[in-house]
Amino acid sequence: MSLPQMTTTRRNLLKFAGGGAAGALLTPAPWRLITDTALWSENWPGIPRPARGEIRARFTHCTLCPAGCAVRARCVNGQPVSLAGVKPHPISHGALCPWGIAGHHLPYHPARVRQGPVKEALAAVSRAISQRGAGERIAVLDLRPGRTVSWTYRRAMAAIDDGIYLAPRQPAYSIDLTEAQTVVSFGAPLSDGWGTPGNVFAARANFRLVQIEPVETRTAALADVWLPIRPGTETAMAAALAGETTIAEAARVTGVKEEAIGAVKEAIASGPAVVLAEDPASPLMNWNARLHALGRTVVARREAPIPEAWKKAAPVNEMAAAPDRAIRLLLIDESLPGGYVPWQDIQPKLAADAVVVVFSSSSEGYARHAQYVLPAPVYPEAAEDIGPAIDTVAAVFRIAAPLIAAVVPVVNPGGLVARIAGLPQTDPLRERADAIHKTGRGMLLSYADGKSTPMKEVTADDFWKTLNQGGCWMDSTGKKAAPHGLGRSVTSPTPHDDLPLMVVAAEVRRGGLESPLMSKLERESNLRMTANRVVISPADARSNGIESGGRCVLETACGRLSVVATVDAGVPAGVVEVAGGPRMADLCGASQRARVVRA
Amino acid sequence: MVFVDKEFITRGLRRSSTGRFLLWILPWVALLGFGLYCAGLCLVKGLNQTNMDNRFVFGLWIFLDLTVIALGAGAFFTGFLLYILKVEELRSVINSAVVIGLVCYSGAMAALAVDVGQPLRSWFTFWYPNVHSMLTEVTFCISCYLTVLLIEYLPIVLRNRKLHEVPSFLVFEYELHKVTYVLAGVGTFLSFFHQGSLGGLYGVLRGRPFAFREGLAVWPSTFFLFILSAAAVGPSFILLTTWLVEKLSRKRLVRPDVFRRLASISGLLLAVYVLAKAVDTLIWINRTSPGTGFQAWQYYSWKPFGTWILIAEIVVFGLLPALVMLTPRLRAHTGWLVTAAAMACCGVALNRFVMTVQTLALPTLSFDSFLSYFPSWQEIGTFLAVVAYGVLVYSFSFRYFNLFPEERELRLEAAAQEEAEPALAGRY
Amino acid sequence: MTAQNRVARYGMSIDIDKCNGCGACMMACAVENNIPPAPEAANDRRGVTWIRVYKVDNHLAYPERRTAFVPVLCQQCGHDTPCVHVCPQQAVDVDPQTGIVGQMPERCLGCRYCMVACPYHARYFNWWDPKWPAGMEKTLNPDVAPRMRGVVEKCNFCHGRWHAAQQKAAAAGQREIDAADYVPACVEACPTGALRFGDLADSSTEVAQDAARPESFRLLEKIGTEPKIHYRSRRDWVREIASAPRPEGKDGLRG
Amino acid sequence: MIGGKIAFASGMLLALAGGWLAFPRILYQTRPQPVNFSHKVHAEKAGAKCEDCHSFRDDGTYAGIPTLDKCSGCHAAAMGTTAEEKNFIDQYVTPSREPQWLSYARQPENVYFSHIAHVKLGHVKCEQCHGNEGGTGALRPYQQDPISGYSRDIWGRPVSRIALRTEGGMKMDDCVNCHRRQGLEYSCLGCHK
Repeated sequence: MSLPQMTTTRRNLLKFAGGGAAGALLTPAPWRLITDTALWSENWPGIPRPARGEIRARFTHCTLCPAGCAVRARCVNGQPVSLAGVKPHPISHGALCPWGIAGHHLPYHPARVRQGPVKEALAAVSRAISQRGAGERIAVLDLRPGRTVSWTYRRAMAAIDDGIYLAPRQPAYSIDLTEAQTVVSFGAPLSDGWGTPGNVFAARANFRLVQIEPVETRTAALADVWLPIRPGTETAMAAALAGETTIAEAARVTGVKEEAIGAVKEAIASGPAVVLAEDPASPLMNWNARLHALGRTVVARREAPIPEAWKKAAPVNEMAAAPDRAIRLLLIDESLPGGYVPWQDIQPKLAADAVVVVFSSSSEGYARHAQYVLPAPVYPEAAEDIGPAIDTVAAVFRIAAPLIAAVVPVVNPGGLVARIAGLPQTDPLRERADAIHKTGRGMLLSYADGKSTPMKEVTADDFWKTLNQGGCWMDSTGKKAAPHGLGRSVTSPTPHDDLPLMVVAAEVRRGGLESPLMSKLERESNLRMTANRVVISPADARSNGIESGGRCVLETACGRLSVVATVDAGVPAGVVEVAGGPRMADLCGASQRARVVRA
Repeated sequence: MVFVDKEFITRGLRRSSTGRFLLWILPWVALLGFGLYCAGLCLVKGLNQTNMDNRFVFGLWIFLDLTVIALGAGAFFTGFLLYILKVEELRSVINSAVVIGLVCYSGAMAALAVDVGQPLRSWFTFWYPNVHSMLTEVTFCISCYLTVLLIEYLPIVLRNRKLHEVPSFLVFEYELHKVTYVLAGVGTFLSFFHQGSLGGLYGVLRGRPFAFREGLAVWPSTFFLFILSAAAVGPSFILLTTWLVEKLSRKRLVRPDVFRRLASISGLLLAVYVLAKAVDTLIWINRTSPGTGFQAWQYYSWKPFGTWILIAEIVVFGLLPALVMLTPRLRAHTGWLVTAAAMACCGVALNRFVMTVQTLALPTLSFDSFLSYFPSWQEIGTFLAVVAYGVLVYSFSFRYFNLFPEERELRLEAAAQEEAEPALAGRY
Repeated sequence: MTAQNRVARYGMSIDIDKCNGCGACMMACAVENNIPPAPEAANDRRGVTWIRVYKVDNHLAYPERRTAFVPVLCQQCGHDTPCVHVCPQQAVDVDPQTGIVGQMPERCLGCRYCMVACPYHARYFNWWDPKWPAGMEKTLNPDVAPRMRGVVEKCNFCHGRWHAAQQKAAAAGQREIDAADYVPACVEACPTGALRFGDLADSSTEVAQDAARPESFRLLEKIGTEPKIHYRSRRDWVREIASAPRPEGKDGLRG
Repeated sequence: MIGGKIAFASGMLLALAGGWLAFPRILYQTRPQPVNFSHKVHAEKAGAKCEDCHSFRDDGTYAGIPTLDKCSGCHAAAMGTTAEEKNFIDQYVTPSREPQWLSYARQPENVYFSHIAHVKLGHVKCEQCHGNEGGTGALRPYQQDPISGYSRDIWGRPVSRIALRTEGGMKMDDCVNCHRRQGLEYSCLGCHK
C-alpha cells in the first residue's frame, strides 16, 4: 500500500484516540478514579480496623509483680483495650508501671508458649512418682510464694510423701514507709520496681532517701543523697554509718567523701530511719534492730487468713535446703514471674534421671532447661490472687479476675498439681474468701464506687462477687509486731582475678513476657536497656579496645553472652552495667564478676 | 515498516553509526534499569528502604533536587537573556539549554515522587493548597514550568527531519514559534519564583536557626540568594555541558565567543551572588542566629562541619571562579573557563548540600546528639537513575534534533581543513 | 462544639525532678493512640513515640555525673507554629478552640517538611506499614484511627479522649466538657505525678500556676514559638537544657 | 481531512458515553442486605420512632444498627404473617445468629461523628442526612466502591456529584458545607480521629 494512505489511516487512529482522551476528561471517570486511589491509600491492605462497640470499665489486679496494683480496664465489648490504675486505691494510688500498663497485650505475644506436650508430661510425672527410688523427692518450685495457689502446692506436697515445697526466699517482714523519716537504701530500687509504685511515690514526699550504690540507677537519680560507693563495699559503709568503724576508714574503702558520709550519719541520727537492701535477705537489714525500726518501720509480714483445713501444709524451703541429687520430679510454676533461682543452684539438687516440668508462658526462663514446658495462662487470663507486697503492712486479699478467656489452650498449674496429689478439686480462692469472711475482720473496698464497707456488713456471696468485679479486702492494721528473721549472713562472692568487672544490674527486669510495645522504651528510644546491652566506663573500654556501639562478649565464670557495648563516662571503672533477667542471672550466678572482650 | 535510524538525523549533520550509538547508550540504559528497580522498591516497600530517619527526614534525593534545579536554571536564564534581553549569541545554545532544563526538572520531579511517603496523594497539594507554604509555591511553579519546558521542547522535536514531513506538525511548530517570547517570559517568571521558594524552603525554618534567615516582605534572604546563585551557575552549566558534548562528540558545536559570553554573564552574576551571600552570612552570624539563642560558632564546632565549609562555599567555589570568569585574559583560555564553570557548579551544589544535610545534622535540642547519615544503595540507585535518564534524553536529543544551530556551518568551515586531513567521524 | 464555647489553651506542666524515667507515659501513649510495636529493623531514630523520655545528663564523668529524665512530646507551639505554615496541603492546623496542633494523617502526603521545621523532633514518620502481632489488633482503641505507612504523626493531647469528653457532655445536653473527663493518657499514667494537664488560659488551674513558677521553663523559648509544655526543675543544670546545644564535651545519648 | 474530524468526534462521543453512562454502573459492587427489612412497616404498624431501635448508650455513644436481641424483643415469635418475618425468625432469631447488616452511612475509620451532639445539641433531624430511609418499604441493595472500600452513600448517588441534594452525600464537603453555614468549622481534629 502507498505511504500517504497509510499515514492518513494512522493519523485518523491518532485523532480517534485524541478525541477519546478529550472526551474522557469531560466525564467524571478519570477524576473519580484519581480520588479513589487516594482514598484507597487510607485503608489499603494491612491497616487494621479497631472493633467498635459498648465501652465499659472492668476491674482486676495486676499479677505481673507482687505489688498487685489495682487495675481499671477500658473494655470494648468486653475486650480490654487499655489499662489504668484505680485512683482511690489506698495502696496502689492509681499508679501502674510501664509493664502493667501494657499487660493486656501479653496473651497475644508472638513469643508466647502456645502449646505443650501435656499428655507426655503427665505420663512422665506419674512415672517419676511411681518409680522414684528411696530418698528421691517430689518438689514444686513456686516463684511467687504467698499466693493462694502456693498453699495448694504446699498442701499437695504435704499430701505426697517425700513432697517438698521450694520457693525463693521471701522477706519475713514488711516495710511501713510512712513511719520513716530517713530511708537508707543499699541499692534497693525504690523508684523503679521496689514494693508498690503508687505506695512508694505517695510516701516519697515525707522521707529523705539516701541511695547507696555504685551506679546511678533511676532511684539514685531521684534520691535526696546518692553515695556512689565502690562496688562490694556496702558493708564497710554500713559499718561506718552504724558507728562501728570510723568515717575516714569508710571513705577510704568506699571512695565516698568523708563529709558526705558524715552528713548521712547525722541524718540517720536525727530521726526515725530504716535501712533497706537490694536483697531483702541481706545481713544489712539486721542493722534496723539498732535503729529501733523493728515493730515500727520494719514489721512482721501479715498474710490473709486461710481455712483451717489448709494448716496441714508442707513448710516453705529454699533451694539450698533441698538435698543434693535427690529431686526426682521438679514442677516449676513460672506462670507469674518472680524471684528467679539461678539454674546452677537447681541443677545439683536434681536426681540423675530427674523430670523437670515448667508451667510458663515464656520460653526465656526455665523453659531453656526443662524437659516439658506446659503453656500457662498469662495475665489477664488467669484467676489468681497476689501475696502481700513488701511495703504493705496490713494483710490484704485481692483477686486478679480474668478479663479475657485464654487465647491458647493452657493448663492451670494449681489444678494440675492438686490433681497429681489427689487433693479435692475445689476453688481455693473461694474457700479462702469464705475463710476471710468468717473472721469478720477488716474492710472491703469496691473499686466501682470507691466505697469501703466493714466485713461485718457484707454477705459471703457479695464479698466473693465484689472481689471478682473489682474489690480488695484489707485487714485492720492491728498492733504491729516485730518480724522474726531479717537478714542472714551470706558468703561473699569469691573474687576472680581474671574477671575484673563487677556486674551491676541497672534495670529491674523480671522474667516472663513483656508487651511487644516495650520496643518504645528499649529500641525506639534509649530509655531502658535491652537484655543484650552492657555499659562500661571509658577506662575499661580503652583497656579492652571496645568502642561505643561495638559488638562484644560478656564472659563470666558460668558462660558467655554476645552483647552490644555502650561506653559511658557515667559508669565507674571496674563496673559493667547490665539489664537483669533470667538469662543474666544464669550467666552471673552467685559471683557477680565478669569480663567484657571484643567479639 | 523498518525503522531507519539515519532518516531521522538532521540533514548536514554527522552522527555516529547506529551501532556505536547503541553501544554508548547501553550502559546508561542498564543504569536506568537498576535505578528504576531501586525506586520501585522504595515505592512498593516504603521509605524504610532508605537510610533516612526521623531526624534525617531529607536526604540524598532532596539534595539532588535542589542541585539539578539550580543547574537547570540555565534553561530559563538563557531564554531570558536571549528573548527578553536580546543577547543574540546565546541562540546557538538555547536548544541545548532547553533540553538540559527539561532533563533536570523532570528528573527532579521524578525523584520527588519517590521521596514522598504517599505519592498517590501528591495532587492534594493542588486541590487543598496551603498558600503559606513555600513547598506549595515550589510544587506549583515547578510543575507549571515543566509544562512550559515541554512546550519549548516541542518545536525542537518537531523540527526533526522525519516529523517535518507531516504538514500539520509544520503548522503547529510555526504557531509555537510565535509564542516563544511569551513562553520565555512566563518561564522566567515561574523560574525566578520557584528557585526563590526553594531557598525559602529553608530560610523560613524558624525552628532551624542554622537555616533560618530574616528577609524582605514574606521572603527570607535565602529566597533571593537561591535565585541569584541559580541564575549565576545556569550559564556555567550550559558552558560545561556544551564543552563536554564537544569533547565527547569530537565536534565544534558553538563559536568560542559564545563560551566567553556565557562565562562573563556567569562570572558577573556569581560575583554579585558572592557579595550578597557574604553580607547575608554576616547578618546571620551577628543578628539572626544569636536572636534565636544560637551562637553561630556552635554550628561549626560539630565535626566535620567546620568553618572550612563556609570558606569553601563562598571563597573557593564562589569568589575564585567569579574572578576567573571576569578576567578577560583567563577567559581567553577554554581550560580556565571550563574549570571555573565547574567550580561554580560545585559551589552551588555545596551550598544546597549545606542547606539540606548540614541543617538536619545539627541538633537543636541541647540534649540531642549530632547525627550523621549515609544513603542506602536504594537511594543511590534512584539518584543514578535520574542521572542516567538525563544522559539518555540528552543523547537522543543530540542525535536526532538540532541542538546547536551553528553546528552545520561550523562543520562546513571545518570541511576546508578536512581537505587536508581525513575527517574525524563523530562519536555520536 | 459551638462558637459560644469558652476558648481553651490546653497545655502541660512537667516536673523533671519527679520524673523517674519509668516510661509509663510512653507505653500509655502507644496503647491509647494505636501506635504499633516497632519492626525488627527500627531503632531510636526510626521509631514512633509521640512522647519520648530523654535521658539527660550534666556532661560530667562519674561520680559527678547526674542524670535527669525529660519527657518530650509535641510542644503545641502557640505562636507561628513551625509545622503549620510549612505543610503544603493543610494537613496540619491549630484548633482555635483548644490550641491543640492537629496532624491529619489522611491528608498528609509524607513530604516530611514539617519534621524538618519542628525544632523539638516531636513529629514521627511511619517508615513501615503498621503491624501488630496476630490477635493484638483486638486491643486497639476505637477512638483513634490507625495510621498508614508513609505519613507523619505526632501527639495531639489524646484527642480521642477530647472527643469522648465532648460526647459525654453532649449526652448530658452540655456544650462545655468537664475538665475531669479530658486528661491525656500519659498524664493519667504517670505514677509519680510529674505530668499535669489543663487549660493554661484559666489561671486557676494547676498547670497555669506551675507555668508561673520561677523554676519553670520551656524548651528553646528564644525561637519564639510559644510552646505550651512547661518544664520545671530546682536543679540549675537541668534548667540549662532549655537553651541551645553546647557541643563541647557532648557525648551521644546512652543506648 | 473530513475523515480526521469524524474520527475525532467518534472517539470523543464514545468516551463521553462510557464516562457518563457506563462508568457509574461498573464502578460499584452491589450486595443485598441479609434481611428484607421494612422501616415503613415498623414505623406505621409498631409506631416505632428512629431512636427506639437506633439508640444511644449512657456515655452518649451511638449504638447504630440494633443487634439481634433488640429485634427478638418483639419478634421472639412471629407477629405478622409475612414470609420475610418468618424467614427472619427461622434464620436469625431462633438460631440467635446476628444478621450481617451492611451500613449505608458508615463513615471512614478516621472520621469522628457524634450522633448525639448533632441530634441533642444541634437539633438535626435524622432525615437531614439519611434522607427518607425511615420511610422506605424495603432495604435497597448496598453498593460499595471496591477501590476505596466506602459505601456509595458517602460519595452520593450521582458520580459527578452535580446537583446533589443536601442529604444526597456524606463526603467531607457535605459535612463542611453545613458546618460552615453555622460557623461551626474549627479544625481537622474537630471531626477526625
